[in-house]
Amino acid sequence: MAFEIGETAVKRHRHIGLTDQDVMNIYENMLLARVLDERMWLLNRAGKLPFVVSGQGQEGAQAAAAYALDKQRDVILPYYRDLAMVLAFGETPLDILLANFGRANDLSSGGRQMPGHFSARRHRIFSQSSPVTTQLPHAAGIALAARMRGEDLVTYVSFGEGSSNQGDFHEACNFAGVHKLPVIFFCENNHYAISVPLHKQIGSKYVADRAAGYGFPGIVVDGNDVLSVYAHMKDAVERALRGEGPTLIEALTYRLHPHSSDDDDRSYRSKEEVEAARARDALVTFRRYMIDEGVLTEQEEKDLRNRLTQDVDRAIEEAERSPLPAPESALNHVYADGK
Amino acid sequence: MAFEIGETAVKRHRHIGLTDQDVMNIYENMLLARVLDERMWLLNRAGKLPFVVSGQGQEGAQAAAAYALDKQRDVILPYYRDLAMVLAFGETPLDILLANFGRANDLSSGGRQMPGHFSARRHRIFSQSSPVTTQLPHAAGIALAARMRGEDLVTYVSFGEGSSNQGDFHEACNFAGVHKLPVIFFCENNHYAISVPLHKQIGSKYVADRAAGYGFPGIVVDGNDVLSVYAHMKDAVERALRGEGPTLIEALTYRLHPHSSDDDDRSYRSKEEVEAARARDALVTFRRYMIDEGVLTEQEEKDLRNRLTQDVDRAIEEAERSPLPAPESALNHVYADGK
Amino acid sequence: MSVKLYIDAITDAMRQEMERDPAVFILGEDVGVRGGVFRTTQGLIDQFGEERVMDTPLAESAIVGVAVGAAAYGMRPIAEIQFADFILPAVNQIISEAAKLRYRSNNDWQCPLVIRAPFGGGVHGALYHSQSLEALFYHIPGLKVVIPSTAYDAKGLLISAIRDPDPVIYFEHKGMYRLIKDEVPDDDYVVPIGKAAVRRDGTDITVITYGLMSHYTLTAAEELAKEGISAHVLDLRSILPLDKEAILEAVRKTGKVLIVHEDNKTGGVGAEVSAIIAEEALFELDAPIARLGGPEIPAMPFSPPLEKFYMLNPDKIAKAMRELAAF
Amino acid sequence: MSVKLYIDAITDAMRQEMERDPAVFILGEDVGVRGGVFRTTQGLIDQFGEERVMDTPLAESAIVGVAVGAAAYGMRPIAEIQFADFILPAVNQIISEAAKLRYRSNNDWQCPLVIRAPFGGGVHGALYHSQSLEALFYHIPGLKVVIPSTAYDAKGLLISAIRDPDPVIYFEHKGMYRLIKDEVPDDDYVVPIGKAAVRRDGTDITVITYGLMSHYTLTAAEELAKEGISAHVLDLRSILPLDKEAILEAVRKTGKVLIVHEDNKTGGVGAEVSAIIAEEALFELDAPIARLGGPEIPAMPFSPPLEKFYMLNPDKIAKAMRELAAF
Ligand SMILES: Cc1ncc(C[n+]2csc(CCOP(=O)(O)OP(=O)(O)O)c2C)c(N)n1
Ligand SMILES: Cc1ncc(C[n+]2csc(CCOP(=O)(O)OP(=O)(O)O)c2C)c(N)n1
Ligand SMILES: [Mg+2]
Ligand SMILES: [Mg+2]
Repeated sequence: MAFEIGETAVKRHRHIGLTDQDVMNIYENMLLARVLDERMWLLNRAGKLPFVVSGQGQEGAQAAAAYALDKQRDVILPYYRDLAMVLAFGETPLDILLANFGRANDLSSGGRQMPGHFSARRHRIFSQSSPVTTQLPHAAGIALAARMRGEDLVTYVSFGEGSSNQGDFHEACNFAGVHKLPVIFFCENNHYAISVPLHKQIGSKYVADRAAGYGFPGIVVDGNDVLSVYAHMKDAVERALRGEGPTLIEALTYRLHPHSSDDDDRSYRSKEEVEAARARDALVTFRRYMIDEGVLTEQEEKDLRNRLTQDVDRAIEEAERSPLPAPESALNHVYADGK
Repeated sequence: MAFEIGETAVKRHRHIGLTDQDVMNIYENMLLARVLDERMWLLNRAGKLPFVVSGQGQEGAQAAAAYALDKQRDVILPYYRDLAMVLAFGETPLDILLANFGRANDLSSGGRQMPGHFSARRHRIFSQSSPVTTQLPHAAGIALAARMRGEDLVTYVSFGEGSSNQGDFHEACNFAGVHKLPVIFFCENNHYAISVPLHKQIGSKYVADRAAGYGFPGIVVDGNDVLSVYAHMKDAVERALRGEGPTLIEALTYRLHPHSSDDDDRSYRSKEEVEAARARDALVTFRRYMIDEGVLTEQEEKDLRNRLTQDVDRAIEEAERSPLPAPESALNHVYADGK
Repeated sequence: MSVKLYIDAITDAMRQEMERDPAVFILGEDVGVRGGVFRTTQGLIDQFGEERVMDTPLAESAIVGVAVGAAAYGMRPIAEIQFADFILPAVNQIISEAAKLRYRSNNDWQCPLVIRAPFGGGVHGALYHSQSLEALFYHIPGLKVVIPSTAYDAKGLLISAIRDPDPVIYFEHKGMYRLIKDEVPDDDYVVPIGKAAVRRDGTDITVITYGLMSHYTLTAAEELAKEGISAHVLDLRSILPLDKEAILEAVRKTGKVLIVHEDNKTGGVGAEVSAIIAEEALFELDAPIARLGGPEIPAMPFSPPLEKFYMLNPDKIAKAMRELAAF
Repeated sequence: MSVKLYIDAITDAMRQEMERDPAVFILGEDVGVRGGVFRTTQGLIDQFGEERVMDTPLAESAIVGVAVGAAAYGMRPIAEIQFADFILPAVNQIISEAAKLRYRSNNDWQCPLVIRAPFGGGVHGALYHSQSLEALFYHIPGLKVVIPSTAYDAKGLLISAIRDPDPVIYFEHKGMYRLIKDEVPDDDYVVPIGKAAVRRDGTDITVITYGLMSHYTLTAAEELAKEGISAHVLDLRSILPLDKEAILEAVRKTGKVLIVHEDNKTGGVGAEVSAIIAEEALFELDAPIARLGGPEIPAMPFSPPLEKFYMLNPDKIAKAMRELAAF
């Protein structure tokens, strides 16, 4: 990328075609995800939620990527950290919380799946399982189906860098490469697969180095640099729509929390390392950028945070009041005829 | 490579450290494989062998690769076309024929496996299955075990370009890359996976383009250029022994026969294409090189061919006379205790 | 109506369904110009083009995984696995994804996918080109598994599978492709998934079987008829769901049951059939429930005497039937 | 002797075997500094170093495939699959390779490999962190499959598995890690693979089970004892090979059999156990062979009422036992 944060005289986001309102929208998306995520950890620590898996530290990359997609046209296959992404695609905090609380009217699964397994056909969000990387061939399949049906779209599929070591990564990338399918492979490289550090995970320096082996571009981008992620995503979307095939984008990020509420990260990384990452967090740096550029004032930011917090708190109350599924409903929908 | 066939004033093989005897050895290995392979097709067409899978067209690459390995030190995991390779590692024509005829004293499997599924522990040849590409993780595992046991060796594992699209290729390369294991991944790219041409198989131009994604070198070499294959293999072996990790070598070859005796290749490639490949065949070009360089005379070549043919014919007779396994022996060796 | 080979019935079903519904397409290895290594897709690329008869890279997990995505997005893929033995790299996509997609999304997404896989032995295919794989899947709710044994069923069940809104694994016995022929309607028709077929009426013993073994059993039954033993033969056709009523009815007919399959016995489909009978019709039985299957060895060897040792045949089946009748 | 948790018995077995034999090593995801996500390898990296307690890339087919190669070349790998549900990408390496290596090479190569996989539900793990996977493997000759239900067996069976010259899948119930504790010898000892254990002597009904369900069944049996029903309880411990003699002996004890497992019923281990009985001890039976398993749905859901609906518990088992006793 030609731009680095802080380098611009003219507002940097204008250079890449984003208005002040656009960056506000992106920031609001990031912030909502963060506020909701923080609340879920509190609920977990209070014993109200059995399990939380967190996107904190990765919202900037996700919100930027989401903003380059068309919510009516594209299909996303997010992974469990993509809270900001699915909120951008129309899920509400209530939807997320209903899933976390395992309630009957959980949009993604009727309380069947663990939290973080996003799905909503109405929002063009494909259903995810837990074995990692299985969604990558699906992204190719949806792109293929769309092409056969004469629909122009992009499929966006995300995954961690650890998951890029599964065979399905290879098979899906190659399939998409051979058929020049409009798929964006978005790797959120947060440098750990649970406890395993990057150098024990991948033989190369970057996951993006693998794209050449499938005949399409592989791009490494600072995942905390919201505008840079957006610009690369936009290029990739245009490339896909022009029929030129897939792009692999690797966003370098960091996971600020333990792997999940069941994890304890002290055995495998230092407090200092985490603190250093907190300083680079897009929630901090992009906020500063917006304030520096005069897109947002401290007060506006505070008001926004309050409003979002209130929205989330209301959603928590509603989710908690919401009924659990009936036990026998476990038998439904194994097959189309209900049996 | 700096050398091209025909370009040298001084004998080209001397440049890369090979004596006249060395190239004679390589040529004899190639020729034996060819003679044996041709005989097996005849036996198939005569209704004596139910199935043949052929290495014809790939012997040059195989024999060159084999010559760079140490038969007492290294372990090979060949694939079904690697007839020249396993002959170099000590299998005899009789061993091959006993397997093809499904005889009791078939070294590889006691008549259990289809032809082409090489195995012989005494020759440091690992056992192969039919689902392609499963041998790549094994090659990494043997290299790892050797390292843990304090043995210096190289594992050589070969496979077709079609097979490089399986998930196991990716997982094995990455594992070997992370641990810098002494594995040589040798891709015999004969441009077809049965009927599927290269451009429908892989998104990139070369399979070797994938090595960068695992952090080790990927090399493309003309598989008919015996000396070039040898030189690259030698480098890769030295690199592996120095502890610098794997190399992926892609030898560009061509399969002169149909995929197997069950295949008919006329539906997917032209006679002209096959004829053109016959002219580039290492059996033709390397023979010409040796004669041109005065390493071999026409008469010596003829004598050699006769001798090898007689050896093979004797082996055929012996194999045919050899007993079939006893039916109940099918029950043996499911577990170590025989049960 | 005309007499057709089993293999031609399969091709017919695909052709007619592709003509009827533009959402139907085929993907797999060598399905295009090669027409499949067994020639089941012969001619289809000429009629429907290379997009709808798609040669894929050699990657079974992608073949199934891509098909799952396409199925969810409105297509009706038929994924061909070249040999059933090579379905194993795709097991995660089949069991974790295809089988669970509707359930896990609470009916929001669906997966109308057919996986065709040639299975079975007796063709000198050795350890990895002969296996019966149905036992790995008949345990998995969310899947359907069918195994036709006649050309009529091959066409009718494949049409049912293609129209089914859920994933169906269609195992076709490669030894039957050119061995079996029978009357097949030219038009379209369906054989419902989940219904077994009585192949022979009899009064002394009941044999429950499927696939190539149905034919071997019928041959054995003719042999036994000459000896005065009357065998009732039920062909399961669907392995998941099993036709429980037909099984129990067949048991009641004779009170003596033999279950026969090519696959090895332990944990095979015969185990579940036997368990259903022992659970629901125990007091109808006049003899222990017998099972006859392949031996407990990893797979069928290559060498003719070994392969013959593994494979059931009418003689081995007749022997087991005689023993049961004599009980 | 000391009272140990099930999980600590597992760790002990690994530690002692690694001390005894330098060929033994562990590979898997997060087994190193993290000590495993369940803490089964806690402390081992400090004692044995990162080569023998090896964190691998997130790639199950490689974990098993690399282990197959290492096992063939003189090592004794213990491959950890983080959750049994994630064994599916490795199925090809397990079934095509590990299970068949000795057989296909006519005893020339071997594969002394242990695959450890935490399985089972009731831990809010939902569809993909709760499954029972044993039915996919108990059909495969060449493999052995064990499922310990006590700390004593956990250690003794794991030592047996590590010393076994053939591949063994070792399923450990994650719900039992910190729930179950019992007397475990400090020294090394083995529990032989292929031997079931009578957990309770009884005269009215026989329950055959394994894993966590052994405990639930014993709880149910105590309940029934108060009602005057005496239950005989057999814990299979090995799923492949099954202990046929012990099964038949347990049947003969009471003539009434219930088979209980957490996994769904169709095609589960109970099917084979039932079929063995129906084949070899039919006339010992005074009642139909009953089976109790999970419902026929793809897996166990997350939400507490749904998970509870899926999981068996002592009450559900007691109910089935009462029905059988009353037959
Ligand atoms: C096939 C499979 N194996 C193991 C797991 C257990 N697991 C869940 S997340 C995870 C680490 C994923 O790391 P990465 O892909 O880098 O994503 P991150 O969590 O770091 O965002 C593991 C090992 C799984 N879900 N699926
Ligand atoms: C997993 C798997 N799928 C399918 C097959 C069937 N098959 C055998 S060889 C082959 C083509 C292999 O092509 P390539 O790897 O290029 O090797 P080549 O035969 O061209 O040398 C196929 C599809 C197989 N053996 N294994
Ligand atoms: Mg990560
Ligand atoms: Mg090829």
